[in-house]
Amino acid sequence: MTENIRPAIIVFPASNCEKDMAQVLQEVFSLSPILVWHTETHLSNDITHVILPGGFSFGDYLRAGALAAHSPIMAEVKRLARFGLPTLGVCNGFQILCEAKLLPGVLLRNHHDRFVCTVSRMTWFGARQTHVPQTIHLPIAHRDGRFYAGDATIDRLREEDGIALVYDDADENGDALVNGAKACIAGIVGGPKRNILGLMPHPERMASEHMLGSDGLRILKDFLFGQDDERQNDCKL
Amino acid sequence: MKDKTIASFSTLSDLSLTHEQHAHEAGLSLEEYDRIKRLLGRVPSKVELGIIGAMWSEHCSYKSSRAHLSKLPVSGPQVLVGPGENAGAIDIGDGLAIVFKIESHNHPSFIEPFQGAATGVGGILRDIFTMGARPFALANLLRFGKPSQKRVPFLLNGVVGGIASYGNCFGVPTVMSNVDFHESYDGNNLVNAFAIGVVQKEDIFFGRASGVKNRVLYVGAKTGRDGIMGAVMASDTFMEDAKSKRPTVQVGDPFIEKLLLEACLLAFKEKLVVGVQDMGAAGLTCSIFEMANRASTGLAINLDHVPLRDETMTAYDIMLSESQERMLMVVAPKDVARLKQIFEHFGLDCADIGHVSGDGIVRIHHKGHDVVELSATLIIENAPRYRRSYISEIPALRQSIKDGVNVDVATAVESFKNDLGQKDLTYITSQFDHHIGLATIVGPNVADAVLIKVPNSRKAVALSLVSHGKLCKIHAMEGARRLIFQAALEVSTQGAEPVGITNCLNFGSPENVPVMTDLKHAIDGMAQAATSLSVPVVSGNVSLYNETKGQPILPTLAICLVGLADTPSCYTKFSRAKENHRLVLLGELPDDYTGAEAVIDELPSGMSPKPWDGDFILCMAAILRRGVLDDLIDCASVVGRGGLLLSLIKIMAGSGLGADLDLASICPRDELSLALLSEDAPRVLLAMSEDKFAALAKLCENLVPINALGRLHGDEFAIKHQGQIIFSEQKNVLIANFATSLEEYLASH
Amino acid sequence: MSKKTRVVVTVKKDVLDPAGVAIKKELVRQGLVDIADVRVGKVIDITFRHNGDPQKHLSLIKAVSHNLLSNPVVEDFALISDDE
Amino acid sequence: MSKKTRVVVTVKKDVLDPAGVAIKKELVRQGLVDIADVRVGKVIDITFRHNGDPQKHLSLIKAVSHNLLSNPVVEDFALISDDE
Ligand SMILES: Nc1ncnc2c1ncn2[C@@H]1O[C@H](COP(=O)(O)OP(=O)(O)O)[C@@H](O)[C@H]1O
Ligand SMILES: [Mg+2]
Repeated sequence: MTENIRPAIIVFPASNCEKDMAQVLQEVFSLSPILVWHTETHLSNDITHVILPGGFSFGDYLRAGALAAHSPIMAEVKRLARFGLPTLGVCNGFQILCEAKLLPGVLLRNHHDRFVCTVSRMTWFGARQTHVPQTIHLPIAHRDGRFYAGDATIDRLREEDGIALVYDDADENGDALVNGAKACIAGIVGGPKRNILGLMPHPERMASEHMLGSDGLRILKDFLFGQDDERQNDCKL
Repeated sequence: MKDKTIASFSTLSDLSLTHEQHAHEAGLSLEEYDRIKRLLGRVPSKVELGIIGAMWSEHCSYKSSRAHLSKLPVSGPQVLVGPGENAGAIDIGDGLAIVFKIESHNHPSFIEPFQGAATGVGGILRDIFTMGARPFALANLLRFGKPSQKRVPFLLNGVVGGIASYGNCFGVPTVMSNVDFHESYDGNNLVNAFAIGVVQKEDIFFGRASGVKNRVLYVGAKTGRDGIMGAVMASDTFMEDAKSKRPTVQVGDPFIEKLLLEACLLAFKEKLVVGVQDMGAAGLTCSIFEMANRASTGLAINLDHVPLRDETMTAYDIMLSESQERMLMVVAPKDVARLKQIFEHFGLDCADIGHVSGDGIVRIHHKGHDVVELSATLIIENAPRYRRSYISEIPALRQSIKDGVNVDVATAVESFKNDLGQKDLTYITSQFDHHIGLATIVGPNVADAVLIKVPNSRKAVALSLVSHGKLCKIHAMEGARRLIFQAALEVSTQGAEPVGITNCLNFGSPENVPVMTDLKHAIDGMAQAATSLSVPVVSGNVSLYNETKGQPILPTLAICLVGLADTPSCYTKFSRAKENHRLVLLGELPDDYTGAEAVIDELPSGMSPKPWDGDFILCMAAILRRGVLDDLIDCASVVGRGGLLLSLIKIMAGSGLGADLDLASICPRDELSLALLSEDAPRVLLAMSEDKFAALAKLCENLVPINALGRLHGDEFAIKHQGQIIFSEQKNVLIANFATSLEEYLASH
Repeated sequence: MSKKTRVVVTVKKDVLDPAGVAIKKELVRQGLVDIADVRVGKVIDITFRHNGDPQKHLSLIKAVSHNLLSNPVVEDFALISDDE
Repeated sequence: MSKKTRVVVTVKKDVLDPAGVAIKKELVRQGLVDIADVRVGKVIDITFRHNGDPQKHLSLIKAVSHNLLSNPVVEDFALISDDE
């Protein structure tokens, strides 16, 4: 099942989670991802998945993800994503997807104005495949993680099952306690085939029992295989 | 060279100032100025004076501490690089080495806490990756003034924000913080940053400008007017107002640093580099002179090629700027083109600014003038060495202060509530990414020592970062010894064997006899303890003149001890303590209060702590390691500041359980407070399942006392003596006090 | 000779601005009790070399202000040009 | 009626502004090749309720601009007052 899968991980200046992601794809899924520098303009034809990793591309200067969204490689990423290629943005990658307008909304400075690194409880609704809500725990690490979009956009996301992941703990307005994200949104899905997924938490940091936990596997499996069954046998760990 | 006319130099000087005034500006005393004239046989130029002033500053020359530091044990079979290089390196087997150091950035962090702390992190990271190692963890030790002081929240938020912004962006986990508050830091907060990296043993790089005719490359960010004469500033006390001593503040750019890391590691991997050093304190000056001196070579440098932010900068500015994220590399001429390609790929400057010469002379050229002509060796090897006065007599050890001190448990609990140094640090540590790298096995606040997997290796390192200013103030030598002993016990609770130490000596002015006395004794104590455990000290930093208006800080020796764990699947965590686990105390019973947090401020002067025995510590550490590796022990806390009581609270907070104790097994009724609050004996509190106790007791037999105190259970914290309740409190009340007040306190200011 | 353009980027009215909220709180505490609102935005000061074409610059700057310097989902921008 | 004051906070001339450097690079890439320099600062827009005393406000704002809104170690500030 994995032999046809060939993910590309895009590396921007000061991306810093690309190695973690590559390690998990290799060790847990036996995949051979390739790393692609942001100045490239073309992705080879055998690429089946594109991942924008976490980090601080361009130092988060101006706005998180804004400068990276204008990188040369992003024209190609946009073209393929709009064509239906599975595309995942994690943390800074999510910010880039929004700045590149591949996903609606924007990620603003956390409401408490601080960076926050913790493990949060969330509900996962699925991306390429929707399913019954599942409670999972995932680590977050960001300063600009407050998802924001206008009410009309949020309504549309709700109607189209575009909200893939929400934080469980809300304030009185229904926004996330941990960072102020509107409607507790931690991840959204879009694109012609529900193929573009943006997430603030880091699934790659919880991809084995030897790490913080393994809940991230559900999300990675959905993204890689388009389904979320307990495919334990396909994974080494 | 000597016959070169003085006139050609003095034309470059600002004629409105006398030479003496120039010397003063450069931070040199008149005697030092005369020494320079004698050494050179002529009057130095203004640029030369600036250079020598920086090189001879306390910060760069260690003129007050060097003589004493030579007592530290620095070698051992596993030591690959000891003090003298950018960082120390230890062989961890499998062809790998770990490289680590701790560095202070105290003065800059007081003037501008955010940038000061951020650039402190940047500096220590460069010290690690200049050695060729990829950094994989950061830690920090922070000291602030008393909590009620108005500037403290501003300083704390600034420092924490600065560390977060730099470390998080650079992409290395910040795995541990040691934070405390005391009025002696009111005018001098401390920021000590630690970093550790890993490298293939044979790929370690050194800061040496070897190979005549090799080229000198400047790589990284451009040079601006940042922090000119920062090294001199860091070698002075603060007078009335820190504002009067403000060079342009250095601003850190972690984005550039991350690119510099990747570019340098790529250049190293392609074996394109002969020698390399980062530009830290005293910038270009320090790297040029140190690299030349280490290789006994000279360098010919043309400043016209240095990439500048502002073209109007003078030679003096360029030589003394402390702009961040820059490195000096010595490379073979044939490799220059490829190196330029690499740095360009990462969007960084890379300029060929000169070459290595065989005559030992550093010649610097700027806009048609030769502005410097100095022998590197002459300047460095002839830096002044001061034998600052100190009192050699060590305060007598062992004076019991058991009698007359009376603390009841309830009062002690109450006092901990007000002591922010004892609080849970989640407010701070949650602002640092401590998960990145997938290597954090035991992270911040969940055990005494953290445990981090070494990338590309099966092994892990355990880190313990400790300091105890109040105890070192009472008795610097025993205070220093205990820090190393405590740290050794802490890494042992993660199943790790101590392999190396780095340290930061943060003290007041060495010209102040009591301060110099403490400094000397602290180094001696560190040397004794490290020797008795056979753990080498491989790197460190000295930060002196931390005083304001004649008031020095507490003698703050920060020890970071690194342990190596071969089997990182065995470890302890507070949260691994489970309902009905036994609480077990390992170690001797204290018989006095010296150094105990609960009473330390009220101690009569001249008291001294009981000396801990190195052999006993070795024995305890070995038992702990065995107990952890045999999976007998789930949770451990080395009894330190706050005594047994604080260790109990930590375990309750981490496990969410109450505790039911009867202390009759370890002390008579009237010594309950002593047992709970004293810090005077090496002890470790453990939680473990009932059925494993016998096996641990067997390990301890005839070596280390072991006593069962009770069990973890329910919602209450109850201390009994022969069944009679002495103190009880809802565990949630205790935990809440321990866990939240740092954040609440800051919010309320 | 040289020409400066200032791009002022402000946060749209109904978007929470945590820095503004924090500053307002502190200003009120320091005695500025009449404050109705505080909003924090960005300025980007762009200096050109003397020899460029001012008209061309202005239209280019408008374009980048819209698609790079501000994010229209949450921000507005204004240009202030200023000869020296 | 209401009164607005704008405080513009900019990074001091000799102090490195990494954000400005990064933005400049991108603007040059996008065709603004004549750019000499880009610096990023902050604007803080303070709106007062109608009934305050403008003179008093101004002097208070000056004071807080110096020690709260800007960091005098690395930043300068300027006030722009503006009646609506
Ligand atoms: N307290 C100490 N213990 C051991 N080694 C020390 C100590 N202080 C300084 N050193 C060593 O002296 C050398 C110079 O240190 P330092 O001036 O801090 O370097 P840098 O130029 O990176 O700031 C380093 O090799 C350092 O490890
Ligand atoms: Mg160094």
